[in-house]
Amino acid sequence: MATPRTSPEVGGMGHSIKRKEDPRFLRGKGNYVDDIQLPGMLHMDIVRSPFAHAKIVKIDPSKALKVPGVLAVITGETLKQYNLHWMPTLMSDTQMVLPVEKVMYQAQEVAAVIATDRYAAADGVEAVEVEYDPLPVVVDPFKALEPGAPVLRTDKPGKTDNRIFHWEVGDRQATERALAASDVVVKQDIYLPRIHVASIETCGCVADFDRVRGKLTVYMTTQAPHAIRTVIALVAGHVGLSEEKIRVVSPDIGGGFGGKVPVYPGYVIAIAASVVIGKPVKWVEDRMENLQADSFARDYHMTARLGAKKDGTMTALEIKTIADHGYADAAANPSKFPAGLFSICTGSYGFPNAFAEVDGVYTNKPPGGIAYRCSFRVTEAVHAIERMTDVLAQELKMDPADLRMKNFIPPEKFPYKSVLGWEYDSGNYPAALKKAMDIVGYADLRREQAAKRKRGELMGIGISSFTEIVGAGPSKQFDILGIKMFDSCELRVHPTGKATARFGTKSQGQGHETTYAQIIAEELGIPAAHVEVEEGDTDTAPYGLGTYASRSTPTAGAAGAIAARKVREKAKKIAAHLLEVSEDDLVWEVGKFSVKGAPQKSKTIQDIAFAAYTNHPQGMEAGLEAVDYYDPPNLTFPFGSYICVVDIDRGTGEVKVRRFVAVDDCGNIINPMIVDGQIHGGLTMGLAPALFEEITYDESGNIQGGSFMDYLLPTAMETPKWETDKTTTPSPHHPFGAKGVGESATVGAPPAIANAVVDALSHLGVRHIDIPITPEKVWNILKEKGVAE
Amino acid sequence: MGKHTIKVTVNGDAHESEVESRLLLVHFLRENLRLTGTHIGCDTTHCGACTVLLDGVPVKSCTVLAVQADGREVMTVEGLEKDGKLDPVQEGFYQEHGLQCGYCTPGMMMTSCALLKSNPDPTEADIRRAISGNLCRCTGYVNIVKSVQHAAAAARTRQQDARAGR
Amino acid sequence: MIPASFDYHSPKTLSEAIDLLGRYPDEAKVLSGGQSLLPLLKLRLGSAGHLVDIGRIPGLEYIREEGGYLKIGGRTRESALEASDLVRAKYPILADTAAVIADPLVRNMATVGGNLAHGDPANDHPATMLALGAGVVATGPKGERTIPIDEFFTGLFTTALSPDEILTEIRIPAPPARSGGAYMKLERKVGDFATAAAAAQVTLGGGGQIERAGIGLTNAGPTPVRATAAEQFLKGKKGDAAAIAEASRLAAQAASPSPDRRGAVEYKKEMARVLTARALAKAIARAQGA
Amino acid sequence: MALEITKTFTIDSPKADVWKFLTDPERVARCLPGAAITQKVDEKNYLGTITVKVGPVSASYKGKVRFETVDEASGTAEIVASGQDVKGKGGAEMRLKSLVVERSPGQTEVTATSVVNITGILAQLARGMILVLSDQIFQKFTEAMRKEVRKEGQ
Repeated sequence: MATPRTSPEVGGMGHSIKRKEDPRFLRGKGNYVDDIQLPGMLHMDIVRSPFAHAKIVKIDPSKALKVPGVLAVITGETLKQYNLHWMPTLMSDTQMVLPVEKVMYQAQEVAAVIATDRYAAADGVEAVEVEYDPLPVVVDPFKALEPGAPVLRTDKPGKTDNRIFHWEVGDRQATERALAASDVVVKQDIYLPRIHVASIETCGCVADFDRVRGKLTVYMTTQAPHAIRTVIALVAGHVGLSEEKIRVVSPDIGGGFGGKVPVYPGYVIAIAASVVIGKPVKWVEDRMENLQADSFARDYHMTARLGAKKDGTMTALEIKTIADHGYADAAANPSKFPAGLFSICTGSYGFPNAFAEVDGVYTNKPPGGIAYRCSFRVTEAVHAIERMTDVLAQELKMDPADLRMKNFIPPEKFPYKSVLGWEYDSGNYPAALKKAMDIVGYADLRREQAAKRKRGELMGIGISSFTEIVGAGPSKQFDILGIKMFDSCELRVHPTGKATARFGTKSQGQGHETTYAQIIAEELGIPAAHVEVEEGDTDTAPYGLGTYASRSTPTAGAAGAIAARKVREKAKKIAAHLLEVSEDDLVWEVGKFSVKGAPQKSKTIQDIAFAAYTNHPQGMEAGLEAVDYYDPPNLTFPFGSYICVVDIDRGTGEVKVRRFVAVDDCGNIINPMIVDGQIHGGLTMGLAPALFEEITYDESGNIQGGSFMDYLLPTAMETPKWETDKTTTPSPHHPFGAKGVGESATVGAPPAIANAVVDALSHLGVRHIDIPITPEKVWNILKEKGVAE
Repeated sequence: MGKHTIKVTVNGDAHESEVESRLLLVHFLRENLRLTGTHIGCDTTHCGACTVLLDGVPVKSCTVLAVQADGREVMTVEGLEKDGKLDPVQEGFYQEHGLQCGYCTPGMMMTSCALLKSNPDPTEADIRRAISGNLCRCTGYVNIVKSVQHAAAAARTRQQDARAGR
Repeated sequence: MIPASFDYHSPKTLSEAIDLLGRYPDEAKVLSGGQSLLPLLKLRLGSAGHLVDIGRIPGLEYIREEGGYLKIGGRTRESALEASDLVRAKYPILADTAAVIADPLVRNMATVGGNLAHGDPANDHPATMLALGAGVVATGPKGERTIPIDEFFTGLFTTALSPDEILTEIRIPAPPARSGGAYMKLERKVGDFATAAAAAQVTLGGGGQIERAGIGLTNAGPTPVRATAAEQFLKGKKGDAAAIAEASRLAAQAASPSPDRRGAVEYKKEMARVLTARALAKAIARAQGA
Repeated sequence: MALEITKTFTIDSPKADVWKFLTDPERVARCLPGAAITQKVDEKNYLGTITVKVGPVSASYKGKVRFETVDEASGTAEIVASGQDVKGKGGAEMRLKSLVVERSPGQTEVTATSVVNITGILAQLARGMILVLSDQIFQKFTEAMRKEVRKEGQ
């Protein structure tokens, strides 16, 4: 990015100003859901099923009701009276709030205990007696598709199998022909395991129904408060909750990463309890509930075929996927995209032919299919193509960097229409890879590797040159339950020249209070310090679809810029009036309008704001404010090249990430400090599933990895010192050329790490290892190849 | 069952409360004293979001009983700022962007404070080791390491200034 | 996650604590650092009617050499062990061990006595104490008795302590000259229990041959494992690569680990071998330098 | 999680005594540490409880015992015991198949296969422990069984 246009005092784009949200967090004065304490507030705790699939024979609350402090036990039968025992998912599927007939996964909600404090509620949970009659458990999605497999969704009339959806994109026949005509075709099964975002704050809410006013206020850990309000109105409209009487407040959020987009049963039960009892009800998950019952990510079983000419030119790509969604499709994709944006799977390469298909499957696992800090299913797509590129390089005995350079969509071809239908807005892939190779010292590393191999030491170098697709999205294609995926800003400039800007998104650590203020500062010259940003309260903020899929800057950020430009338009009229010149005679420079050729004659935005309330032209409305609902013309396509260097312990199979260089291109940057922070965090959430995190199930449906004892979040000791750099290719269609960055690194890092490990072992004939690459997996290979210590 | 009267000094203020035996220190701080800066993240002693100083030593307050703190001193994030001046650790986290969502931050800072007390000039390896009982999901730790280094330098400067009578 | 109700006692003297344990024979549990016990209670996997906190009894936290032994008070915190100059200089195997138990914050509460008395074969001190040939001092209504570490671990989560006894001290024979030890642990991440770990303590003779070797394995069976065949084999051998290889092979044979997410049986046994070899090599190097 | 353990052992008792034992749930329960039959529903169905304790960890299950197969001619008996943790934390099912063969007069060989399936929190957190425990319980059971069969036979 070029030098900032604004002064440090104004703090517009390109300034690493310190974060406006930090003072409260640093003093322990954040306001997270569990910090909210309302008069008379009750606590809710949830009875969960130890069985993955079982009929509910009987729920006996009598002992629980005798526990001191326990006031009520809510069951599916209670909710059934109000027809609230089922609810829709964001993917137009249905899921239980509380079961009436059977449970479908281990840790599913079975009943809720309402008590005067959380200790009593926990005691009550233990005292609720539930009798189950276990049913056959289906955990393997391939077995779930076999004829004769037990049909899990017996609630769906006429459902005779466990298939949820079939989705495909591209030309199947043409791709098949192109593969047949290729000089070389490599094929690989690639599994991206089930993982969980595990934000350090779990999910929860405080539901507060005011019987007198008939108003429901819900403080909720949600990334999308407005959409949630609409969902509540749709689900509970029939019991009298009307949208204008519902206020959803998303307070400070301790990390979201996609896990706080869905509506969880706990929220609905707490709301129902508050409405019925007439008191505030707090529900906050513990960590095991969070890992075991909240929406998971990934769980994609992919089989990819990649065809190429002898010289390495890629000719065709085909990926077939079985997607394990658990017992309900509770993904949070745009509604028309059951497999999200998986069709970005042609990646950074110019494929003439491609075909992808995904089949969604029901199993006895928690529902989901949400993102894990990535745009919808983009990590899966990028992992597939970046792994396959290395598999092909190995087959052709080509250097993986050379193979990438050969197949990159050339910079001059942008905007580029991909064979699977996307119009990539901009890109310069060779520049990013070249920069990463220079920083890491690629040629030297290859020499070091060769020398080490002679000594029997194992080191590997892995590249990932990913393309992301974020900023959903244009209303012609993108909606959630019919609501178009625009986002919004409402900007008010006050008489003294300070501003309040409200947005439809919701920060969970991304620093919107700072970066949005910088956007306004850039556009209006009002210092960022004097722009107050508000989000997350549906009573005050304009409607928006929320923060996930790296959409805030591409959509709401754009709305902020456009709203500011609307304000500037009006300001220009006022300035013309004040300076007694025609609007055409005015020029704008940061923070002021001045008369062409007479720069001493000018009015600052502060002068103009004051005039807007005190001396506005007759016939013009007073005030200085604007609203923008921004409908992006296209998505944005951030990209980057990552290079990872690993060393492998031949005795234990441990993988040590020695270096990791990340060159990112997210277009124009609002706050470089924050962007670096986003990349560091994203890289760590890329490292995590690459080497550590995984949720599995045994044949009885028992979750493995359901606590932090076995779900392994990397600490500072496992995390390398990330090295970051940038290239800048502005988005041509975004108002200030930005692209979104929060998730690029999560998407790009896993294949770089996997490629590095495979590279370390490639001379032994190893071609692929599924993530997470655990020491045991590596050791098994070392042993099989006869090189274990 | 089993109530106990405990006297705990928290951030310099003496508190006397009657608590149940099983009350966890973190709940005592958050709910009885309404000091909600100390967070809960995992319940199984893995995440460190609940870290407080107990007699100056960082511990996970979700795995300490309130009764165990009887007669002892607890310091939480709310006690870091003195006379309107941020602690060097708070200043370091602010300057080096050592926090994002802010949820792990109080625990991370309490651990860092204790580290700097015992080791005023820690290496990067020392810092990484010291904070390895505190999980952060947002920052990737790079800027947290820088924040602690920043704090170490600032604390040294403050001490020198104090010695020089400035 | 909230524990079920219990009553809490904070005796000021050892005898008061022992009385309490005797008063509630089936219900009372000793609360030392609480870093294993409280999570169990919070998960409601276990229950206790009474917790007897030994944290307010003076004189249970110390590390000192006395009468040919290193004596560690039962309530000595892991962090104290880790920071002790005496331990670092003379008992590096203990410093190695303390440094890899759970994480630094847990080590500020967790105690050496608790780590042993919990009887968890996944804990780290048992293997080290086996390698060192330690003795465990139990204090009960009839006074003190010393239990040799080899007799201490009687089963999964069970020890030779009677319900009314408290582990008050660990006694480690002071190593002769030319002794060295090391503890090597493979863990999936900081804070995890060992996939496998090995403790090795050796004493070399004047000619460099091994006079005594102690080898203990962590998480290698229902109880902590002492690799006696390997120890026997090493006696009188020069600590060269061949001897280390054979001893570590023998040590792995003594392991009967359970499969879990850390690894299959074969992997864990092989890791016992690899880590024993590494621990032995380091122990011998330290002994040579001592 | 299903754990299968098979043990073959010889008892110095006639086959008839062994058979009598294996088809009497009350006696079988007596040999299982912590187990008890609380009610006989009919010839093939019983209700019972079992408490398993390992150090600080304990779990109590309440459930049913059912004879699936009782075929004296082939010497095969199959008992299924299934129960739920009284605090709602999980379930356990044990399928015990026994094959009883007379090796010589007064010498009976028993091949017992137990398949234990555990669901819930113990299966999440304590897989290794369950393995060790199942083995220990089975070991104790077979030891107690020898004594019990001989005692009754005398």
